[in-house]
Amino acid sequence: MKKYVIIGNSAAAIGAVQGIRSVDKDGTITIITDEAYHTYSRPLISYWLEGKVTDEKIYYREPDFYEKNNVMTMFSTRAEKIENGFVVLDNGGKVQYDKLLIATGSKPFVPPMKGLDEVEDKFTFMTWDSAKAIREKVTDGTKVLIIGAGLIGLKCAEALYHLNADITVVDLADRILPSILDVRAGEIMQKHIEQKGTKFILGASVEQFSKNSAKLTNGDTVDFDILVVAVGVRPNTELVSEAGGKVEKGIITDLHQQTTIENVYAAGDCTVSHDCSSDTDKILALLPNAFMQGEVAGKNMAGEETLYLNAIPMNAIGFYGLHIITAGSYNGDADITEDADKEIYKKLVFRDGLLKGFILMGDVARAGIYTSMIREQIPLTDVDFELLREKPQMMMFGKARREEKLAGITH
Amino acid sequence: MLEKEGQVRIPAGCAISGFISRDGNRICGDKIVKSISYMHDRSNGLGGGFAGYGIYPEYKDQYAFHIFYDSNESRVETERFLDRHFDVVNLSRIPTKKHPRITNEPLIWRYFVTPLPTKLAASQLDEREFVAQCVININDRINGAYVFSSGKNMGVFKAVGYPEDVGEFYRLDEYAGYAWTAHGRYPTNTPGWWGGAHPFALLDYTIVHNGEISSYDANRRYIEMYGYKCNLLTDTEVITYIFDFLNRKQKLSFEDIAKIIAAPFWSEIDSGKFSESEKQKLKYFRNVFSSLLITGPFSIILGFDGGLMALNDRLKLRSMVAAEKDDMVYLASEECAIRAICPVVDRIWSPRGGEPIIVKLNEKK
Amino acid sequence: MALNYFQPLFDVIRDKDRCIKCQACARQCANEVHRYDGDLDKMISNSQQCVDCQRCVCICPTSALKIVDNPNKFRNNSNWSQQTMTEVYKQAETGGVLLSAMGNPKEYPVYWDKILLNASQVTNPPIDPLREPMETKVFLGKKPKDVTFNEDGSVNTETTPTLELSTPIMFSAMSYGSISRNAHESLARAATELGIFYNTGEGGLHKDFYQYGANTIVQVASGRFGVFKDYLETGAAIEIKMGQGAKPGIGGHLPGAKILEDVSRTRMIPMGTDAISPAPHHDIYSIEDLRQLVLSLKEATEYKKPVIVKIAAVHNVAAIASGIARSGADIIAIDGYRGGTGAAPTRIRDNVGIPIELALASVDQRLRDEGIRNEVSVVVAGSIRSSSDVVKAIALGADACYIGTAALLALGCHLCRSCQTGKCNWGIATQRPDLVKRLNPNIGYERLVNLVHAWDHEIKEMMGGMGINSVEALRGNRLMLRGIGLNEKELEILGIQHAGQ
Amino acid sequence: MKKVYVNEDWCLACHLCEYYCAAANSGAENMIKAFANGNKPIPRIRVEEGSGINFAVQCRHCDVPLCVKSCITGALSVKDGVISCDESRCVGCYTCVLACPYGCIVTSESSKVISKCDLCMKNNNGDPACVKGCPNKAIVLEER
Repeated sequence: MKKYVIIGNSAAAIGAVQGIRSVDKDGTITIITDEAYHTYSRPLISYWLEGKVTDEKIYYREPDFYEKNNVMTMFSTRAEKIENGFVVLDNGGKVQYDKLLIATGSKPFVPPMKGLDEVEDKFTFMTWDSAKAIREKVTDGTKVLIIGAGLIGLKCAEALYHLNADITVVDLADRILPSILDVRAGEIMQKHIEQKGTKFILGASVEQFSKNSAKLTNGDTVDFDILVVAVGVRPNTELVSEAGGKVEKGIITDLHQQTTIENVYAAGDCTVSHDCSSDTDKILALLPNAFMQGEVAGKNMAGEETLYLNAIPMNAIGFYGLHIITAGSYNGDADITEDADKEIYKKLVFRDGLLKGFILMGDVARAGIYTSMIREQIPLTDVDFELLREKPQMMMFGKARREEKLAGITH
Repeated sequence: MLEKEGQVRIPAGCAISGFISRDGNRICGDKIVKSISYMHDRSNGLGGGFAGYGIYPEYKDQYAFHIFYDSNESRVETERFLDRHFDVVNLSRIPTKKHPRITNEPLIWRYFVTPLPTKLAASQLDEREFVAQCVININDRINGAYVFSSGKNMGVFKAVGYPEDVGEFYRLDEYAGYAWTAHGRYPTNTPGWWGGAHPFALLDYTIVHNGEISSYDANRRYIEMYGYKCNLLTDTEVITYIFDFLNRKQKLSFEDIAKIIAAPFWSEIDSGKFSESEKQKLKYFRNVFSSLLITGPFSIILGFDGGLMALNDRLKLRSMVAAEKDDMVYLASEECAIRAICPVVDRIWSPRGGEPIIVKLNEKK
Repeated sequence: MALNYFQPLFDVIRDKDRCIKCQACARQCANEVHRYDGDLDKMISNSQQCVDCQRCVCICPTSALKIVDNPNKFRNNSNWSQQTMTEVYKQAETGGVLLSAMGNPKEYPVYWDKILLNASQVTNPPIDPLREPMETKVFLGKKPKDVTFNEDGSVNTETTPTLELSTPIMFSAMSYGSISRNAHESLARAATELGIFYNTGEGGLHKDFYQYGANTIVQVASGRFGVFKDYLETGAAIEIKMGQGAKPGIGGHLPGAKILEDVSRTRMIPMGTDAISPAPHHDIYSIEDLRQLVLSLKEATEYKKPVIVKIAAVHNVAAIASGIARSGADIIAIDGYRGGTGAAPTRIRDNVGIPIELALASVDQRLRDEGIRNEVSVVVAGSIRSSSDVVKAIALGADACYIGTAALLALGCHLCRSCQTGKCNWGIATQRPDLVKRLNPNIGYERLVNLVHAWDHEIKEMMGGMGINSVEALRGNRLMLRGIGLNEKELEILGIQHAGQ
Repeated sequence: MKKVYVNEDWCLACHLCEYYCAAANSGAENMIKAFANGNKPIPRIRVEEGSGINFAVQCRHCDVPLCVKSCITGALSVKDGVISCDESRCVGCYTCVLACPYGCIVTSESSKVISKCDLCMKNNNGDPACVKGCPNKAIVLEER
């Protein structure tokens, strides 16, 4: 009977449990997590904060998930290091493993800022606990300053908007959501959010904090009741690096999700993935990616050889009711259609005869058909280009490919 | 007034019996009368009859015509016809005995004849065909005359009445033959006409039959294409003609005839139990002679020169029992009719539907 | 024209409480009767174009539609019916010959409905087809006059070529062109599964269907469309079409609009040209010419295929049949005046020919009287509507029946009799690809198989009731029939007695 | 496992599958009620129409279900091969829309959450209304 140990309890960890159990029903699985909760969905914390998701529904898997999958859990326990086939715990204990998965995710990055220490109510927005902490401080009209106009900052802003907070978002960049949107899409989204009353101060950073206000580099001063710092995240790679494993931007793994240390695997936000749309290595901090990497890792740990391929950056997210779906890379020839009045924006990016990336805003229906074009690297010559441009539709594929996809006929 | 045979089709139930001595021993006619009498309840007094084979050894080379006449006029006309076509060697009334339950008898005459050679030659027919056509002619054309027996060294005796009474009436105890068949009739709606009683005969073929064939009109309309006239509209008549057609004209063996009129089902033909050549033959018969398949219930005993054949419809919807004792073979609707004349048998069995029993005289050593 | 002399035949009735405006009716009507009006948010109907094909009624998911006769009527007149008057108006407007499709719909007597079947009681047991074997296999073709024997004395079992049918039903000739490819495929596959035959009609045989050749009768008609060596050799039998019940004495005319690529290739005529079948075969002006064609076709196919000669039932049909029986043909097909068509002049369809029942009875009797009934098998067509019609036809003397209209009904036809327009909403009598695809042959063939299985089962039930367990004992067994309400002459021709006799 | 397959040769673009689907999943007892009072229940199947080619598209119930793997809430799950959505757990993030290669996750203005085909497991015990309602067997439920 194999002993599987998983450090972490989020999507990659759960993916690994499911991956292991699809192969090995008998081995023992131990999950070690420094959080105190049954596995919950990290992206749901903004929905929870907003009140849209209750305590019961924030869980990523049903309550009996661990029992059903015969998983032993060690909540509120921190793994300190990996040593000779053991995981050393913060409580001094040791857990032996045959196969170990590092699914430690990432942690908020808080850059050094002058006067930050003086701010009493300052938060990051990464865990349920952090959301709970914010929730306690926010009431109608609470003035919130959010540093960072990225995904986390704006998801937090949206939640707080529903709680009737008075929100100002400051970012050093001159546009919002630069990691997923181009300039134009950013503008539309910014306008959309601003119409709801949330203020942006872009191209500026904090020069100096005092207890309830921040003096910005552009000269403005923003008063706040609470501060949320959401400028970025850093992967939790220490366990691997300290044990001698290779770490660059994140933990380096092979396509089996194995680290450079034997019997030690890694998956999720703490790892580096290969983005096949841009042919570059990067951290793809996305829940689907984490789950699938975890699942692949789990299968390999249990002995079924599986590769993790075709990873691409992709995001489905909405702010203040306006949906965005994006995927791939935006480096290439762009085909853009826009109907600003309806807040509809569509950008398709082509390179090397392939669809490489897209941004859909407003009308996101059936976006996965585009995603599959990128992931499966279907040549544009295989599809009706005009139909592709018109909207995501199966009709754009040739009859043979349609039959393969829809009629179960393999050619 | 009720219509008689030939005016209307009359279904009938019946009893049949027959036996043969394979060694050719001549057996007195009282025996067949006794046998059929044991199935009294299967008849209703509206018809009975017998066929005896080997009964006219002294005239074995002549055709023996037994003819019913309604009147002397029809007799005169018929005899004129006979004289034109045949050399009449002997003619007489058939001897009968008055019987209280046998009434309304027609004139019953017997002629021993040979075709006139000149007429026969002119007809370009073989002798039996010539005789058959003459018989059909008389029956079809001469009002009030009816040839009811026309074979060599054999004879049919029939009447309206219970068969045992008919046997007494015709004084069958005075005849002896190597094979006999008998019939008791249970027609459902006839006044009873003497010609309509069984056996039905053409040349030496006689049929006694129990049943009602559902294929009648299909069979009739087919066989009538070949010069037969089914004047009586009875099953027995059409079956006799079918035997005559297939045996005498098509030269098919009685075994093969059974494969036509009681053909195996396709499921049986295709079941693999037959050899390929046999399968081909069965298929051929069912194709070529499809209109001679007889359906509906029947059990028949065919008498012919030198033998008897018994056959049931392929579903065996009518009873039929067979038995053997030494050189004797017995066939009857019911076992009692056999036990009555042969209480201890060597073997007794119930033939399967469509499975013919063909008994022929042993070759003379 | 601002003045409509005649009114639409039908009214489209839409139950607004039931209609959900799904527009299925609008999408399915090739005659563009239904339309969704977005401004009004309403379904609108144009009855003028409705042919009462019932497609919309059948497809409506809420049963919101009914097509009814337009109650508007001209003043009553027992002599000048509204239809007669309407036809005069139409001809006054167009100057053209009236065209119609499918069979003669007039109120002539239907003899099948005046003939009753027998059943066994007491003296003869009925047979239960669920318990006992019940046989419907038939062979079509010439029977040898006499049995011959091989040298070893065994029976020589060789015969001239025959068709073996699992049940005495075949699908009538309907050409590719007059009906769709999918209709043909349905018929071909059904015939193959059923062990019977379908008939190409006069339009040749599509290459894709050569695989069903063993169950295909290939037709040679006066236009000789698509006739060549491979075609003749592919079929199980060859049918010479001399006439058609719906239009005796008339040829055919398939408009160029229906001669699309596949039809053109199959018929071997240029795309878009009219396919005109002459009224006569121009090489057959007499019976001896027919004999030559029969023998030519046999020669061309090495005497391996039976030859069928199909004629329309006309007044002297018995004499004609007798001639055909002596022509070397193996099978005579007779098509009665109610037989269907893809298009025929209305006056011809409705006024020429005789009923198949009478034609069959006289042909069968005539051939028997002449002693040549075994020279040929007789197949009848021309509105065989049910298994009881089949049973009656066989008892009258037919070897088998052709069904055309009934087969089309199985495929969805609702007898709107508008085949000539080429806009068949059921995908049958059309070449428009969007309409053709409405007939999915996977469904079509199954429905045909179901129909014939059902009829076969019913035939067995009826035979069993009569105490007959094989169809050959039914053939020509006219005693199993009685007339009802027929006069002496009709009974005499049919060769049956009246009920009660 | 039996799945719904498309045969585009036979799709007539009558769109009845959409209506049968919408009605079946509307909770109304019949189609008339489902569409009464201007209601427009959302179908989980959609017909794509092209020139001479039409076909219906609905969830393929993939063996490797990207939607389920991508779901951030656990609302999507596979049971006996059938992928279904627990709409009470869906937050409408549309990650599944992003992931589904067939475009079979249905979004609508009126609903904040997604809906998808579950082979009529919930409303008709796995006897899909679209297949039953298709007049031409253009969609079939088959083991392949």
